Amino acid sequence: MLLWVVLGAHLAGIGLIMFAGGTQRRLDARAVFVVAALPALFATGASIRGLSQDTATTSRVAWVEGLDLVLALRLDALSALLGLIVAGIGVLVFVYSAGYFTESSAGLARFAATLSGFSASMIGLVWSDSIWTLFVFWELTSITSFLLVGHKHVDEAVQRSARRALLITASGGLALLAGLLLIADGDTGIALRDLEPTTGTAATVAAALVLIAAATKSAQIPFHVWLPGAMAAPTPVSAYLHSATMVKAGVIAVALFGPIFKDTDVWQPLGIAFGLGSMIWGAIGALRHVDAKLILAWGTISQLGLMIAVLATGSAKATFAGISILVAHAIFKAALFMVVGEIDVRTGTRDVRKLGGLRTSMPVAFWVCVVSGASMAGIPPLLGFPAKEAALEAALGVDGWQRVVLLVGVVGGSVLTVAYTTRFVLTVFGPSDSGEVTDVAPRRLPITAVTTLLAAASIVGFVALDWVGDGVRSAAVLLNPGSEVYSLIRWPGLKTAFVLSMVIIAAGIPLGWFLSRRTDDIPRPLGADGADRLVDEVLSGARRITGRVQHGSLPVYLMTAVVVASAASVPFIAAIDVDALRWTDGAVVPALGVLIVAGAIGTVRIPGRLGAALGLGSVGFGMAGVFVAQGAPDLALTQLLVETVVVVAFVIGLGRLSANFPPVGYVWRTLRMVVATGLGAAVSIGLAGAASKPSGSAPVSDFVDEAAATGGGNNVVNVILTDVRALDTFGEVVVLVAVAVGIVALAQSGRAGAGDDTDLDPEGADPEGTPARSVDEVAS
Amino acid sequence: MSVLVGLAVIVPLLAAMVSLGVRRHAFLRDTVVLGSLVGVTVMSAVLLIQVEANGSLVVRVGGWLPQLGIVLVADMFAVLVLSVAMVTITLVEAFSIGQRRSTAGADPTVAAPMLMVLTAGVALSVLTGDLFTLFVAFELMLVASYVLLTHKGQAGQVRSGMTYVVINLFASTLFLFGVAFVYSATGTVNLALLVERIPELQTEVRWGIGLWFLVVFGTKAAMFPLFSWLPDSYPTAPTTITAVFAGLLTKIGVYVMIRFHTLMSMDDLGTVILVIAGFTMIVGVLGALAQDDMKRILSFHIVSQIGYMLMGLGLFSVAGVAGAIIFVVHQIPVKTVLFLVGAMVETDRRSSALSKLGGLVSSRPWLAVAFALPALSLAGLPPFSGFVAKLALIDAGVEAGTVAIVVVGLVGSALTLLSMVKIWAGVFWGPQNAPAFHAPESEEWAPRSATARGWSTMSLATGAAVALTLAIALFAGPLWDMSERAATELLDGEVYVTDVLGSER
Amino acid sequence: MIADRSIVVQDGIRLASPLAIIVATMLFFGGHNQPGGGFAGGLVLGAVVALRSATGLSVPLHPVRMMALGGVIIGGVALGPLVVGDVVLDQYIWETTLPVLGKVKAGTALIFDAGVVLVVLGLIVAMLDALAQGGEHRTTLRLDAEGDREADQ
Amino acid sequence: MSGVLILVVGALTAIGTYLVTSRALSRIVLGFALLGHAAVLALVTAGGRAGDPPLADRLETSADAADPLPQALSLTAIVISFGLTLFLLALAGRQRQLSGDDLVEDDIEDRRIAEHTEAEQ
Repeated sequence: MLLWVVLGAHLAGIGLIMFAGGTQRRLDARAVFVVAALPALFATGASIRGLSQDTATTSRVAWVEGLDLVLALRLDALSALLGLIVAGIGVLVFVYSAGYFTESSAGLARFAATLSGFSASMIGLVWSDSIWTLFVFWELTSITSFLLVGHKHVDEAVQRSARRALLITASGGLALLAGLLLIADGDTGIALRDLEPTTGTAATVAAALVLIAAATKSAQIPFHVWLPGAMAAPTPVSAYLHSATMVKAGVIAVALFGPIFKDTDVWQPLGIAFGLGSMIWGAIGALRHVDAKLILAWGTISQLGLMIAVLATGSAKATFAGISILVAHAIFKAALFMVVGEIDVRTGTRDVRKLGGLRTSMPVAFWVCVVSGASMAGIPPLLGFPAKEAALEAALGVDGWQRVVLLVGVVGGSVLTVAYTTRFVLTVFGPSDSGEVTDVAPRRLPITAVTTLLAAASIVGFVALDWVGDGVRSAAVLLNPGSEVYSLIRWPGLKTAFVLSMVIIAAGIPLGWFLSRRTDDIPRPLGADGADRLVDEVLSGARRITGRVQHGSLPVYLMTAVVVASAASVPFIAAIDVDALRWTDGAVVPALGVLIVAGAIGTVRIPGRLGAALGLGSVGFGMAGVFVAQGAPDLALTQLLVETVVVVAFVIGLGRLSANFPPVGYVWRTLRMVVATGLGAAVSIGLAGAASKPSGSAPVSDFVDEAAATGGGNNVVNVILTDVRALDTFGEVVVLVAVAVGIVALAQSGRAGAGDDTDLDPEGADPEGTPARSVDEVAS
Repeated sequence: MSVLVGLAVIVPLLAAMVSLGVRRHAFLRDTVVLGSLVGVTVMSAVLLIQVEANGSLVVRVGGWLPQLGIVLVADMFAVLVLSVAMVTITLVEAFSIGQRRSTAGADPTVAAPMLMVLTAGVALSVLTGDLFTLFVAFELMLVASYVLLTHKGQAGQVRSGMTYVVINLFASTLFLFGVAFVYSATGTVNLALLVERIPELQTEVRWGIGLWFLVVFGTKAAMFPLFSWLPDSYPTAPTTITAVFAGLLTKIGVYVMIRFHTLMSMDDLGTVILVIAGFTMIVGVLGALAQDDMKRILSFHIVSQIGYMLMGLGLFSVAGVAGAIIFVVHQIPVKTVLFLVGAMVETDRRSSALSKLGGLVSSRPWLAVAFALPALSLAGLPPFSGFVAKLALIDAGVEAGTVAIVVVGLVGSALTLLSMVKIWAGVFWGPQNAPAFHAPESEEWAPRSATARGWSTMSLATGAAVALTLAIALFAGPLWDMSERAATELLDGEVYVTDVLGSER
Repeated sequence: MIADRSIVVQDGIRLASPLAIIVATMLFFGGHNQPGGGFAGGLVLGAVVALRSATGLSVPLHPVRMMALGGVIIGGVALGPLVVGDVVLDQYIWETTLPVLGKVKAGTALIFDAGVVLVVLGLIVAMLDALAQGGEHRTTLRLDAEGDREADQ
Repeated sequence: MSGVLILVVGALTAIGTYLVTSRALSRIVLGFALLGHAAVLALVTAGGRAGDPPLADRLETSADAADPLPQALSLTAIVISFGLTLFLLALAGRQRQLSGDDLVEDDIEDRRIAEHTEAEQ
């Protein structure tokens, strides 16, 4: 219950922000962030409480029971740890935002509401206890991310970035949906903590789909292209969504589903491939870029790759290591992003070629950066170090080919990580050739406070390493019971992993220093334009196809319908039984048939419209004759009357048109003839086929007897119309009324729009169109 | 309670006539129309509860035996769709009362009575247990829509009206041929009797009838390749009118198709329907992506979404048909509310072309919310109603092992999202373009208070419609149970036959 | 066109009108027992109106209201039985013996058919009005809209 | 069921369809009139053999009567298609008023997209 209240508090907060933060009533526009921070604070408290409890708190709400859609939340060691990260950093981000934005910034209420919505979605995601709950919140984070990336929506490039981010993550969401459906259709159950390991074809497909989904969300190659673009968002968003929390959703998914999929053929290789590839490529990207924020973004891709590669191996040690890195990364990456945001708002640029020498002008930011950067590079005595140690240990701990691949990848990636961290710190804060940025705006308290706190957390985390290690262990145990024996170690001694760590640092720093001297031109966007091109291709392809299919011409549409209908009657051919058909019920019918067909041909062949009308008339009279012959006097009578009116109306209504029909092309006419003949044949075939072996008989006698007895009339047809099937007649009458209304309305509009009829009110087509009048009427 | 079944059909018909009589007296007319709509909505809600608790209600119109006369059948499927449809129409009518003072609106002296005719057609199509009455009901709906589409007589409306009228008239003719086929094969037009007799027919005749009616209903439902008339005609109508069309007309086509093809056990046409469904999904959504006008994008979406409903039908399993049913139930309000938002955008900015719009997220944030929620639902994202419907269908597809249609469905929903993003970016994001018309010049905007009041009525109706879509998501559980029950009843025609024919058999 | 407004034609139609009305009445009342009925009766009446309008004679006004009335009558017949607890559109038949006509059977179906007559007649008038609009009949035919609008004022 | 009538229905359908696929609305109206005839005739044909008029007092046995139900359905169908034909005529009239002729035009937006595509190629 408590868990839903937490999420509900977010909704209430959003509502409050939307109402109070509207354009009119702004006291201090930044007050919205205070409102937004409260629910996050609440969630932080709930998470801390969850950490301190031994038993899990759960809550289930059946949504669509028939589809097994159960919304279930669970607060145990794992979800509380993740919840603490999400909600805790959330609170800090809201505080930071109050410093990042100025009062005049546009759309702050919208921003705060969306960010709070994201916060709630992410908390829901980490707390979820059924696969469908996970999916619901997973998609919600994609949507809120889209809105946040596009916050500065006036810019076309921002819109494209937001679109790219949404499409990639949402496509991943579809893969996840398919994967989860396969899981749900199996017998593993849907409760996340109780999933049973599976193997088999369906499980393999599901594993691949879930991994793909995780890769899109966690920006793994080749799906990583959305993340650098997402840096178009305001920095609080980058710090929160695109480094500390949302992009971890993929990592969390790999952690959660690892236990059930680790035995499938695809899980380990694919996961390690995604992870290591991204780790190396992301780090290279971070070394190539000159925008400070992009450097960090590519660094994030790299770090996420490390986590996914480690977790995908699935060993107890790896699970433990993966969670450790996740925790450490959230802390140092959020701090780094926030510092870049601070630099951005205080100096007006993020380009490392223009920056430099900020060590003196922004000392706090510098130290925050050094501490957090060192933690990222895995340098002791900071939280990042034992986490990376654990990863190296995990890599050393696996067997077979994975061990070699993983080790090479992790070590290589880590060297590059150290290098880009060094380059980042040196280029931004170190001395610069291009002169030092002097025009630095004053410090903003919320920013400084939050970044300092986060940097301190990296240190405190190392100091209180046992405490952190306990948290990580009790979380990891839930995923893999074997993790129980591991803990984070402050001083490992001269073991292989430690030696590797030192080698990594020793190799990375000079490389970073060397590369910091080289500031090339901005490299081409790596892959992002490819994704956009794909979208553009889809759009123009859609135009091409639509241009073909949606021709816009009525005759073409009709011909399509005619052909399809003709095709539909094909099965009837097989059913025709010639013996079941009589040729005719009397000699007069064939003669009348000839008259009808001749008249019909006349409507086509006689050129003038009047002649056509006469042809139509003769068809009508022929029809009346047939009706008499068939024993349907009512039909004959009505047919005659209707035919007269139609012919007269045709002549009056179209009297003043040019006398002849317009000529048509030969090919088109022939095509029409062929197609039309096809439908004629189809209808004949249908009638003949349907009549051949009827499965029931018409209740003729019943009708005749009932009509006289109950219906009180001798004309059975009339009794049917006014009594037995009076509802049809009612409908038919209303159709006529509607037709009359339509005709009158068209005539009125014609009269109003006739042009020279200036005496009529131009609004005449709309007798109540004048506003004053309708308003009065509404009021009365 | 069965008295309500008859009333649900007769009251709209009568209200149409009465409101036509008093059509120039705005207050009386609106009272009659809105009052009867609310009445029918309440009735259908009561029917829903009744049928849920006690099973189908059958009315023999005029007291005639089903073998001779017309029956109205309120089974689970019927009342479910009827309730949603009636709530939706009521909200649209409330909206249009607010929109009166915009030239984009319909002429109420024509639109209000015709809306009632349309309502009657919807109610009759849903409730009837008779194939020919179904034809009449279709004609009611269609003739009302012809008039609603063309009554202002503007050039674009007349042009597209012709396409619309001609195609639908042609489909109506095909319908009559179909009735002739059925009658000569079985000697009845009563659906319950047909359920007994059609399976006894020679296989080819059964196929022929099934395919023929697939074409007939498919034209009304705008399935591939018979959909092209829809995107040409719908966007030209006054937008409130389009909202009704979009929400209801094609869905009734699908409704009838589901009813006919399941009851008549046309399982062996499943593959054909699935292929059509796939094409409908993709071609429709590609069409939407190609457009540059909000209303046209949404119109093409109608087509695409029809494909999903067909997919559920084509699976011919309880899960599939139930998925199709809940899809219909969710689509009716979602599609309507999207067009209502379109109408509000149009009222606000005097255009629906993406190139002329932009920046509404800042100037009309609540409108943005009102668009976003149903749009996400349309794209099938959780936790909205469209997600439940999509999940049900995809799940049914996975269960049936029809991988191809599942993949097509997923790709389709990604493309749907892309096109929603297109609208969102074009209408709500970007720089705020100047209104195409200047307010002072057009008289109808002069009385500021009137505008404000009209606007708030429109907002209220739209808000209620959004709330309805959210309610469908919230109560998806019970709705799914009902859909599943409806699907079970449909696939097992025996229930229907017993309900209608009773002990007289 | 039949725009020939000669006195002879006008008189002819004037004379024919009552005759046609009699025919229409017969079709209407006889409909339940012989070919005919409300629709046929209405069309015959409509034809008279059409001819009268074509020759400049007076015609009934307010076609739309006339149709609405017809629709309301039918709706009343449909709903009536519900009031006394019967099924929608149930039929009641009364049988009496009248002086001249002898035994006469009449039912609610007759009222129903009367509604049909009104609707059909209205449709014909509306159609003539609309089809002739803008043309030469404009001056002779009182149009629905204008008629209704005057009635409002 | 009468073979001749089946053929007549087919012929009327073919000719009606040919007219309906025309661009001139007056031809389309004619086409629908013919198609309406075809549909009604199909319904009557579906009723089976010819018989005596279904007038209860003039029949010797009720079994001699022609099937009255298709007749009733046909009457409803005739009236409805009659009404819609009139509506189509009114629409044609309005179109003529707007554009000077009664030809059905292509959809502007569709053509724009199609031509855009053609221009690309």
